[in-house]
Amino acid sequence: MFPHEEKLIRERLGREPNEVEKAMLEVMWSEHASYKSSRPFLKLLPTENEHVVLGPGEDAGIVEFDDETWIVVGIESHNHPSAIEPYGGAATGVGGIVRDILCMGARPMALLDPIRFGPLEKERNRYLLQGVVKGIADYGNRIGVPTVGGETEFDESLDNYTLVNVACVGIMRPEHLVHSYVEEAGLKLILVGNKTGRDGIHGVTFASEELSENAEEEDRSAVQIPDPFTEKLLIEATLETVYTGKVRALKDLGGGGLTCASSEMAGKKGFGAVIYADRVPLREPNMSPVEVMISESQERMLFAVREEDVEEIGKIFEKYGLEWTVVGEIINEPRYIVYWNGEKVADLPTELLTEVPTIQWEMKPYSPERGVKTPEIGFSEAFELVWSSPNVLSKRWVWEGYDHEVQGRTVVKPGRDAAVLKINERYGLAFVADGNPSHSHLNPYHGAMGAVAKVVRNLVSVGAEPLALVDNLNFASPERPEIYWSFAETVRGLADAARAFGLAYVSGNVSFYNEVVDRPIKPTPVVAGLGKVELEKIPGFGLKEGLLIGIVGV
Amino acid sequence: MKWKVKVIVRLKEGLNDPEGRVIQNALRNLGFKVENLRVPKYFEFELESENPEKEAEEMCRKLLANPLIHTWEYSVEPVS
Amino acid sequence: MKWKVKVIVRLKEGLNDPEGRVIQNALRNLGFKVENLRVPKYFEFELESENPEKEAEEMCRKLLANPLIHTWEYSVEPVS
Amino acid sequence: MVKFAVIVFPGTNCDFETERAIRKAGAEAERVWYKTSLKDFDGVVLPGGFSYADYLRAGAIAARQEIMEKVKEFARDGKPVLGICNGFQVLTEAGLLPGALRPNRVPRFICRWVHLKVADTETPFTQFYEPGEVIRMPIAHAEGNYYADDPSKVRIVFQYSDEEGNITEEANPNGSLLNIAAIANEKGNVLGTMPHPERASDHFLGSEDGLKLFRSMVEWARG
Ligand SMILES: Nc1ncnc2c1ncn2[C@@H]1O[C@H](COP(=O)(O)OP(=O)(O)O)[C@@H](O)[C@H]1O
Repeated sequence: MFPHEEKLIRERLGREPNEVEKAMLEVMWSEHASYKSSRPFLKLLPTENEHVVLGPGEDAGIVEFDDETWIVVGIESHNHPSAIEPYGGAATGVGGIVRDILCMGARPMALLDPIRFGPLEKERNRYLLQGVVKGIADYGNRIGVPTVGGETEFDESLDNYTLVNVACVGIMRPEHLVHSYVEEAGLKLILVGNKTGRDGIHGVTFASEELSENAEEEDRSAVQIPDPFTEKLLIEATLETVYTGKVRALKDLGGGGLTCASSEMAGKKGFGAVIYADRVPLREPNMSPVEVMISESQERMLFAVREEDVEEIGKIFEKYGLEWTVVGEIINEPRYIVYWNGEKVADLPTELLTEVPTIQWEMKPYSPERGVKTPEIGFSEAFELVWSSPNVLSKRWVWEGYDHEVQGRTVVKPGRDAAVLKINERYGLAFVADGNPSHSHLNPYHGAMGAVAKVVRNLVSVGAEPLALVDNLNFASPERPEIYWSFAETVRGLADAARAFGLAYVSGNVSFYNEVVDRPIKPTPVVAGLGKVELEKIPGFGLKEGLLIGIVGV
Repeated sequence: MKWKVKVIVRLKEGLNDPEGRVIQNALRNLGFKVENLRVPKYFEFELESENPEKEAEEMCRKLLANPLIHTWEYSVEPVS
Repeated sequence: MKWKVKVIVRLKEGLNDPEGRVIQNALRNLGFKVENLRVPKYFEFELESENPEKEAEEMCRKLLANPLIHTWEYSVEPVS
Repeated sequence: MVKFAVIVFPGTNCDFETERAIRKAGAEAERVWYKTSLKDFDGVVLPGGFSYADYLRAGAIAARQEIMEKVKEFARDGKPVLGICNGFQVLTEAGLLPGALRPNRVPRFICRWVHLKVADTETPFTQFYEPGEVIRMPIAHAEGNYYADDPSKVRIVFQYSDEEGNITEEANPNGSLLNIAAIANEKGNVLGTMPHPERASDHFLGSEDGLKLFRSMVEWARG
C-alpha cells in the first residue's frame, strides 16, 4: 500500500485500522486484488454483444453456445509463484482457474497453457520448464480436465523467470448459473475443502512486487503444495450442490483468501458479512486471526446458502469426504466484521475493502521499433535458424504429458491451430490462445492487435466462427512510465482489434510487476478465443501429394 | 573414494501433505491406528567423492530438494 | 502404546527403477559421480498398537508394498 | 436390457464417457459411487482416472475398498468385469488379474494414440474382433508398464504394435513385457486394458475401434 492510500483509509475510517483490519486492507488494496492501475483502461474493452451472457466482473465470463448450453471461460496467470517453485506454482495456477469456472456452476471442460521461459541453454530455465510442465500435467490430469493446447515460448528477457498463464472453459446449462454475489441477508457462509494453513500469506502483495535476486532461497510462504485430489472432489461435490438449486452464491478462495471471497460476495450488492474466524479449520497450530483471514491455502470454496439448506448441502460435502464449516453469515448492514473467540477483531465498511481507488501512473511513449534493423541473411541460413529455434520446434513433448483426451470430447487434438471439443452430435467448441511478446515489445498497439488477429485466424482455420475472447495481460511494474504506456497501448490494440472483428472480451486477468532484479519483461498480452464449429465441416490437416498450395492475404 | 549415501527430503512442517493424508486414511480404513503419516522422498546411491558430505548437501540444495519447501538430512558411509 | 514407525519399500533386485535413472542422470549432469541411485518409498508415522512389528509387517503386506515387485523393512521405536 | 455399473472412486475421471460408450453399445449403464451397493447389475466396469490421485501406487488404495469384495463376486460368478487404465491397475492390485503395472520406462505420463494387435478373440470383450486385427485407441497413463514374473501364464488380449500389426520395440510406449496392453483372467470374464476403448467410441474423436469392445461385452452379457 502507498502512503497516500494509508492516509485515505485513515480518513475514511476516522481512526487507525487495527492489525487485522490493516492486513485485510493491504491484501484488498494490492494491485493483484484491486486492479487499481489497470481498471480505467480495461473499461475500454468491448464486453458485450449477442453471444455474451456475462461479461467481466465475476469469477469467469459466460458465452451462449446454444439455447441449452452456455460456455464459461476464464484465464489466469501464476507467474510469481511459478518462478520460485515451478511445480507447485503452475499446478496451483491450474487449480485456481478451474475453481473460477466451477463456481459459476459449470463443469470444467478443457485447459490451455500459454507458458514462457528464458533461454534453454541455462540450467535454471530448463528446471523451470520441466517443473511447470510437470505441475500442469500432474494437476490437470488428476482432476480430469484435459489440457488441449497452449503455447511454449522462449525469450531472453525471461531469463530466470517464467510466465504461466492458464485458460479454462467449462460447460453448463443456463438453469445452473450461480452468481458470486449474494442478494439477501441471513445466508450462512460455508467454507469447504482443504484446511487453512499459513500458505500464501501475503501472496497477493507478493504478486504485486518484483522478484529479488535470490527469490528461490527466500522463505516465501507464497508457495503452496498442490492438492489435485481435493480439487477433484470439490469439482464433483460443488456440481452436485449446484444441481440442488439451493446455492445462493459461490466463490473460490484465491488471492486474498477468505477476506477477498467473503467481502466481495457480500459487498457487490451492498450487503455485509460477519466472519467467525476461529471456526475456520486449521492445519497448523497457533495461527492468528490475521493469518486465518488472508491465508491463500488452495482448494477451498465459499458457499452462501439459506439456513434451512445448510444440512442438505453439508451432506453432499460429506459424501465426498470434504470438510465443511459454517464460518459466518451475510448481514444487511454494509459492514465487514470479524470475530475471534467471541472478540470483535475487525469492523470495516465493506466498501472500504472492495472499492479501491484507482491509480494513474506516469506514461512515457517509446519506440524501439525505429532502432531495429532487418538482418541481412541468406535464405538457407534463415531457414535453418527458424527451423532449429525452440520456439518453432514441435511441442509434442509438452502436450503428450497432458491427458488431452479425458472427458471424451477432444475432436481436434494438440498440434493443430486450435483445439476443438465436441459439445453435441453436431457442433464443437474451438479454443486457442496466442500472444507475441516480441511484436508487442516493438509496438505494443500492433502486437496486441496481432495477438487477436492470430487467435481469430487459428479459430477460422479449424472451421470455427469466433464467439468471444479473454485476455491476460502480463506486464512489468506499472510504475515504470514506458511500461505503463505500453500497457495502455496494448489495451487500446486489444479493444480496436476486437471491435474490428465484432468480438467481445468476457473475462481477463492483469499481472503486473513481472520482473527479476530490475529487469522488466516484454509486454506480454495473451489472448484466448472461443469459436463454434460444425464438426462435419472441420477442414483436414496435413499435405498430401497432388494438392495445390496457395497463400491468401499477403 | 566411494560412499553409500542416503538422503531424506521432508516437506517443511505445516505444509499441506495430501499424499500422506490419503495414505493415512487408507491405512486407518484397514484398521490401523496411524497418525502423522508422512511420505518423505528417499534416495539411496553410491557416490565417488573426496568430500561426500559437502556434495550431498549440494545435491539437496540444487536438485533433490527445494529449500523453500523442504528440509533434508543425509547419511554417508564408506562402501566396504 | 504409541510407536514411531519408519518403513522402506524397495523394488526387488533386478527390477529397473525408471525414476531413479532419471534422477541419477540429472545429478551426473550437475557433475556428481553418482551410481546405482534408487528411489525407494519411505513412510514415517506414529502407530498406536500392542504389537507394532506385526502390524507394520501387515501394513506392508496389505497396502504399502506389492509383494510381487517389492521388498520392505521397517523400524519401530517407542514414542518418548 | 442388460445393465452395467461404472464404479466411481474418489479421483476417477473417465466415468461419464465410459457410461456414454456402454449406452452407445446398447446397454444400460449407471455411475455408482464406491460406497453404494452393487445390486441388479449384469457386469461391472472400473473406468480410468486417478483414484486416490494415484498416491502410493496407481490403483492400490481403490483395490482395498469394500466394494471390491462385491466386484470379486461378479468375477467369480463369471459376469463381465472390465478395468480400463486405472481400472486395470485396480484389478491387478486387487489380485483379480495377475502381474503389476509399473511406472513407464520413461517415467512420465503419456497421452498418445497407439496401434494394437488383437491377440485373443475368445473373450467376452473381444468376440467381435477378427483374430490378428489391428485397431487404434489412445493411451493415457504414467504407470502402464506391465510386469509379471511368469508371462507364459498370462492371457494376452491386446499388444502394442505398429500399423501392420508387428510387435516391435518401437511400438512399445511404456516398456511393457511382451508389448502387453490388455490381459484377461483364465476364464476370460475379467479384462484389464491400458488403452482407453471409451475414447475410441466415436468417429469424431478418431476411431470407433473401442466401441466394438463394449458391443462384444454387451452382447455377451445378454447371453
Ligand atoms: N504448453 C503447451 N501445452 C499444450 N499444447 C501446446 C503447448 N505449447 C504448444 N502447444 C500446441 O502445439 C501446437 C503448436 O503450437 P504453436 O507453435 O504455438 O502454434 P502456432 O504456430 O499455430 O502458434 C498447437 O497445437 C499448440 O496448442
